Amino acid sequence: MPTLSLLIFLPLLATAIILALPSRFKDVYKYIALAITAVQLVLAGMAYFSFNPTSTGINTLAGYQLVEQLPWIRLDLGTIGKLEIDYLLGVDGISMPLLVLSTFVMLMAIGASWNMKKSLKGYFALLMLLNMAVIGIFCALDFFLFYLFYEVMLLPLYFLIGIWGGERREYAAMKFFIYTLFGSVFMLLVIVGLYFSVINPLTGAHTFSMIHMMNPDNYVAGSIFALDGYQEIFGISARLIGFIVLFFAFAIKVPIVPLHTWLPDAHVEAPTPVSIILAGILLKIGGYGIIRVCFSIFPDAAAQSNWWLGLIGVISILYGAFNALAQKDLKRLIAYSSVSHMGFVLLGLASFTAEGISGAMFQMISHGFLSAALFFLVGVIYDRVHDRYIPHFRGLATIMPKYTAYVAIAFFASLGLPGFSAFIAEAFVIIGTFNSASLGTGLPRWMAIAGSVGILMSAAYLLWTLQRMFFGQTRLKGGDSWNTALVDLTGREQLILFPTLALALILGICPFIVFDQMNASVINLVAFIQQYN
Amino acid sequence: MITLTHFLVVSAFIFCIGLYAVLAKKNAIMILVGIELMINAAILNFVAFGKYDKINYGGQIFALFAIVLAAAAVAVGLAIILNVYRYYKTVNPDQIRELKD
Amino acid sequence: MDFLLNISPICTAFLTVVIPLLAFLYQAIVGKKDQSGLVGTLAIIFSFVLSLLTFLDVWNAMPLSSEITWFKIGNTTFTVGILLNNLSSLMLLLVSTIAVPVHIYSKSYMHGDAGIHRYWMYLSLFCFAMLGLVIMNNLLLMYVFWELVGFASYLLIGFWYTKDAAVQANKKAFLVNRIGDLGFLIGIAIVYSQFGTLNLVTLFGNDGLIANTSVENGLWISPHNSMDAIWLTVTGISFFLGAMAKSAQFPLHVWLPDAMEGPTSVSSLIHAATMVAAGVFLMSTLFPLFNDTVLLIIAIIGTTTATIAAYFALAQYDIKKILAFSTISQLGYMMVGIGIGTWDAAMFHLLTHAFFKCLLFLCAGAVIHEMAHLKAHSKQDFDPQDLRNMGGLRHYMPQTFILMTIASLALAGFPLTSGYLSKDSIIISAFEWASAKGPMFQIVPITLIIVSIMTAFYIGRLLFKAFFSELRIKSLLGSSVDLNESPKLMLWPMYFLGICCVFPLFSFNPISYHDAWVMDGLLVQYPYETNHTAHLVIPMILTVGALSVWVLAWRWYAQGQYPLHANSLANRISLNQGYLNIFNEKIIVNSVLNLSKLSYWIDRHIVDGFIHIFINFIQQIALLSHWLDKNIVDGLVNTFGKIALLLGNFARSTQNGKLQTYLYSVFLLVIVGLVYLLLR
Amino acid sequence: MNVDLFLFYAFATLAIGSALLVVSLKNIARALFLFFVVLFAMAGLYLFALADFVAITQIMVYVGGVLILLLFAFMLSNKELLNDLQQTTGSLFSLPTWKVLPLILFFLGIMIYGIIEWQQSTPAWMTTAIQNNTVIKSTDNNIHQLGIKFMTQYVLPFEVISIFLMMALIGASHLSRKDLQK
Repeated sequence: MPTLSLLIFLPLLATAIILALPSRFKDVYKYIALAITAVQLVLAGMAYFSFNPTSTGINTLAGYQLVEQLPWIRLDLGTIGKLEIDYLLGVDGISMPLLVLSTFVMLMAIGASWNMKKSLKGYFALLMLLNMAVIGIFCALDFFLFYLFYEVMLLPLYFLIGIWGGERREYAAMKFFIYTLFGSVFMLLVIVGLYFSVINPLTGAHTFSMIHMMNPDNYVAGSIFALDGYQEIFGISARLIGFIVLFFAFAIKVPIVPLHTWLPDAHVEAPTPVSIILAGILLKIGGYGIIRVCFSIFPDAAAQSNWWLGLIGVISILYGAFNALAQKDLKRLIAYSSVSHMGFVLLGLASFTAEGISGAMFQMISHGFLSAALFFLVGVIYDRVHDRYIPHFRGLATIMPKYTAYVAIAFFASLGLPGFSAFIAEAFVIIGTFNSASLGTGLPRWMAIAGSVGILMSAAYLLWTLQRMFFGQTRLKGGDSWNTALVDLTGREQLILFPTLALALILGICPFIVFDQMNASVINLVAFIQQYN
Repeated sequence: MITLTHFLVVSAFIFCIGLYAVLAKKNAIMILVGIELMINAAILNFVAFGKYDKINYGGQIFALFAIVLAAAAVAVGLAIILNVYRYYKTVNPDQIRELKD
Repeated sequence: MDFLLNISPICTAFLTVVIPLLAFLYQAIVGKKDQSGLVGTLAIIFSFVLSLLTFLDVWNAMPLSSEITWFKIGNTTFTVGILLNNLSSLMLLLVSTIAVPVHIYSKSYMHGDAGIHRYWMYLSLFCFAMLGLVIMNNLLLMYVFWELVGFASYLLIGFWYTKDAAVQANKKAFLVNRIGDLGFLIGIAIVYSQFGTLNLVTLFGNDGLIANTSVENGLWISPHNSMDAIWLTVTGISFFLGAMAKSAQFPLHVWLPDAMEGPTSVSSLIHAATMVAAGVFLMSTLFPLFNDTVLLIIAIIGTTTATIAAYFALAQYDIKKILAFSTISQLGYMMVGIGIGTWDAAMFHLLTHAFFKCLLFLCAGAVIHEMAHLKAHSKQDFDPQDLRNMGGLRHYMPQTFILMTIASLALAGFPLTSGYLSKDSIIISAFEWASAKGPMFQIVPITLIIVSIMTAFYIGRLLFKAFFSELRIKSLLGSSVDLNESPKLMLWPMYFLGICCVFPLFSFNPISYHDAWVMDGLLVQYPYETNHTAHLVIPMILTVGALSVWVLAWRWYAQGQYPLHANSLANRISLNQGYLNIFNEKIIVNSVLNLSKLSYWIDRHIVDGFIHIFINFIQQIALLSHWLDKNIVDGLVNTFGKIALLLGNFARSTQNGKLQTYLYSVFLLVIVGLVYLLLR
Repeated sequence: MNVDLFLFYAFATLAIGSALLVVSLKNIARALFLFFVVLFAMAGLYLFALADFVAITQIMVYVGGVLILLLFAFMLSNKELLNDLQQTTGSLFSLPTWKVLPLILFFLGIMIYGIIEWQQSTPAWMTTAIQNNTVIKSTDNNIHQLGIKFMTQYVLPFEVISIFLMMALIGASHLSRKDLQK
């Protein structure tokens, strides 16, 4: 059974059905979306548990599982050579957990859009299109295919923010679009450069296959990105430039400071489900891209520049945390906390230690669940009173005990309370970063210490928020009307939140569920980069 | 000493003024006046050049002819104007556009 | 019974930990429906029994350890395991022993509170975390439980979440503890990096990794790795930072007095007996890791803490705050015990302190309970925790008074009490340590002696102010003073603890701490000589000093002959806790907040500003190209079009039927001809 | 500067100035009276060209005939015509001044230029006339000579003009006859 193709194209089917159904069936759309996404989750879950944890992935096609390879475009371009684009899908320990995460978060997003009113047809069609693109990104092993999904993803997001967003939605959507496009345009240049540098050893044609790009033997001697021949652009090694360009393309997504300013605006303006997808999946694409593309294709440049990556990670952690502390808008606060938490991903990845990279991967997954839950929780209160300014609320615990409990759990989970997934992730990022100096991979120890200050800061802003909004005597800006409007969580909301937070807890207690599946890949990745250190 | 050029320049001025009247005036009578001015300018040239033709007296003779013809033209012109006015109830040549397709 | 005896200590220890967790889960699921707390209490009693079994099995026997694989990262396997040695089994027993009376006491003390189901839930969670903390065999898991106890403490401090002071306090507690946690985490990172494992047995066991570690030529060399020697010190300081926060050492002690916003029963269990002692436990566990520098730092910080906290305790009016500072001060003693290398003495003091301080809190709780009742009945507004409102309580609550006196004597270190043994052990060891080290180090034992006398004074002050003389708010209440002895359910646990405050439980020799079984069991080889004179003189100084200050306190407080000005500078500093909170609030918190505002400003205006400038730039380019497109490129085309149009119009205008126009064009042609002729 | 040149300039100025006034005045009646002045000045200029008979004829025919005709035509036309003639508004201008004026000035320039150019080369017949001394002098009796010339050398044109003049007069009177159809 072509699981991955099914995963990718089921949402497309949903899009088609939704578009085909006339508008008077508009109440059915969400059920279609829900059903398809649920099927996806089941498929992904099945794939996850039948995943062979010993496969190494990363740089050999044999190490991937569920591989599907079909020749897609074959063109004889005469003197330029032969064009070879494959429909190449496969998963390894890095992409598999993210795949499951995506389907899960997608399901959450569908659940969160249950009460959506505005032009449902377009909304669900775009959502499903986005779903397809996201899954595609995590599965694609052909760079062309990857880029295709990567770009397709932008389109629905732009419209989802720009049409269903808040007051300044056009601004936010535009900002998001410009940022991401800016990154991906330069990425295209590097892809083309790679294409002309790499040859498929079997057919002798130029190829877009990432797997071939990872093998130094496949580079044409003297080509721009060749490893042996030292090519320069503006006096800097061409491979380093390629790495930097790709890194920034993905880092914008992560996001890193100072390229993060799209994130708060996009989150604040986006409707709740889109916020969930943005935080839960989109940011992970950045981290995934850095592993799959930047590190794997340019391991030498990565090994050379990881000090800077670590620095950016540390800055993101601290800067995001400080900014979060200054926020009055709850959603913006969580957006900035995302910046901070994703900084751990970068720091962990830059350490090039098994602990650091595992921690970073785990952080991505953990943050996927938790930030989705947090944004959902903000959405709950915003739905009720259309306000989310922290000073406008006080003592919510008295009138919304269940909600407060969920918020408290989500806050504590994301501030890294042991027992929840974020703790494992952050602790191992710190440990891995610290270990980096001992293993000689180049991150100084002070980065670990500076990064750990971020953990303290996250406790500070989250607890402060908890104290300000939820504890104390009840005092609301909207007075009695708010008091009646602020009803406790409904069954549907609990149905969405409970599994998410339970998952965060389960992963925190049993991290081996994830670690086991990706360990072989992580070891392989570390060893792969280690050659160049 | 009054040279030929003096006359020619004055006649040129008068001619131009007459021409202006013909082209720019909105009134048929004034157009007629403009024509008369132009004719006068011509006559001035005739007599100025006629000074050098004592044998034939061509300049003065034709100046006289021109004066007479101008008078005739004015008579006919005025008659036409009056008729035009009767027909169109205006003497503005702009509004008389029967020549147009 | 056979069945029980056959169970391995590992299993019993495991059950000891898990049963409170089950109670927690039960309470979490059932929620409001079960307010009795029966499950939690039963669970802790079970735990107590099991921990006793474990203790009996393990004490003075071979250390036991058992583990299972948790997860694997890279080539390192992380395990979950239990380590049972004298230290951990003792702590296990201690925690469960203290927890039982507190649970029973709470049943009465918290009776009728609206959120009582949460109380039981949190309490079980705390017990689970605390019990887990002491038996974990792995630093990572210790860290997990370390933070969990902090979390439980957070929940319990903020139990009355509508009270602003309470939620401020729990936030503060968690954040200050977080600072310590960071130290712990960094310590873990260093240890992992240096030794490649976090397993306590592998690290600290006989012939473990620590034993094979040396410092040579400025390098810290372990069998696994080596790094700069400075990191050894950093490790020690990092872990000590963790202990400082948890055990409320200066300057991270600020959270503990505020933590008294929680229910008194919670304070007695968490903030007096068990959790705050976790730092000392951690230090004892990791003791081999510390070098001399770190130990000296620990000793200095411990002494400072003991002194400052004792000083702050002198002028407090809140009965719980006095006890809180007393706790901090005593924790300082324990830290000194660690710092001078006698961690067994520290543990001994921990043990005795746990009982008498718990009892002190419970007694205080009983007093507060009654005062609060009085307040509710009389419908007057006064602070039930304020010493200034009490007085003469021994007439109303004689049993509480007796118990409180026993605990106070233990705290002050009177002979025949447990405190006498343990405190003397630390002071005498400190003296011996200082003798071996040099004259400058004598400051430590001398300070400790002074502090001990101060301790006697402030606890005497508390006792005399609360229980002697006359009730100070009598005028407020009118004729009927409705003050009674506490209910039985509260008294029994207090009696139990009172028994634990006297010497026989710890040593059959009431004079010499060397005979205490705890010291024997833990047995640390001191690197310095025993000084027999000190063993004789120091207890005498302490006892005489304590007696004399009690007399002084009696005269000042019980008889109302207070000689000092209540508003003197020394008093004010003490009452305001050295203005440390204000300092923290004004300087540290504000600067962090301002920094965050600044960074947000930077984000909005500079980082985003750059983006906006960039976008503007792009927009300008777009506008320019639009202009070019419209006016130049399009303009060219349009110009041609316009020329054609113009020509057409012109040609048309010659055919408009106007005489003058025809004339005009004719004349134009004539001129053109003329010009042609002229220019030819 | 001698007197005749001064007089010439005076007449020239009078002629050109009045002509300019004629074309620039809105009031037609005034313009027509100014036209008188122009014609007189022109007649004066003819005198300077030694064409005394032409000057007399000019005054007689134009002032006595054409102008009277114009004035009569103007005054005899009914009141509406009078109003219309005076109320010519700018909106009806087909060829606005800005369009005509440059052309006129340009034309004037060309003419002046032409005159200056022409000055350099006097035509042959004029030089021979000057050489043969056959130039009209102020002392000559022009009227006598003209009478002889009309009746001898230019008798045919004279007759043709006479007939043409009569035809014109008859035609004019015919055209201006009222109520042609009634």
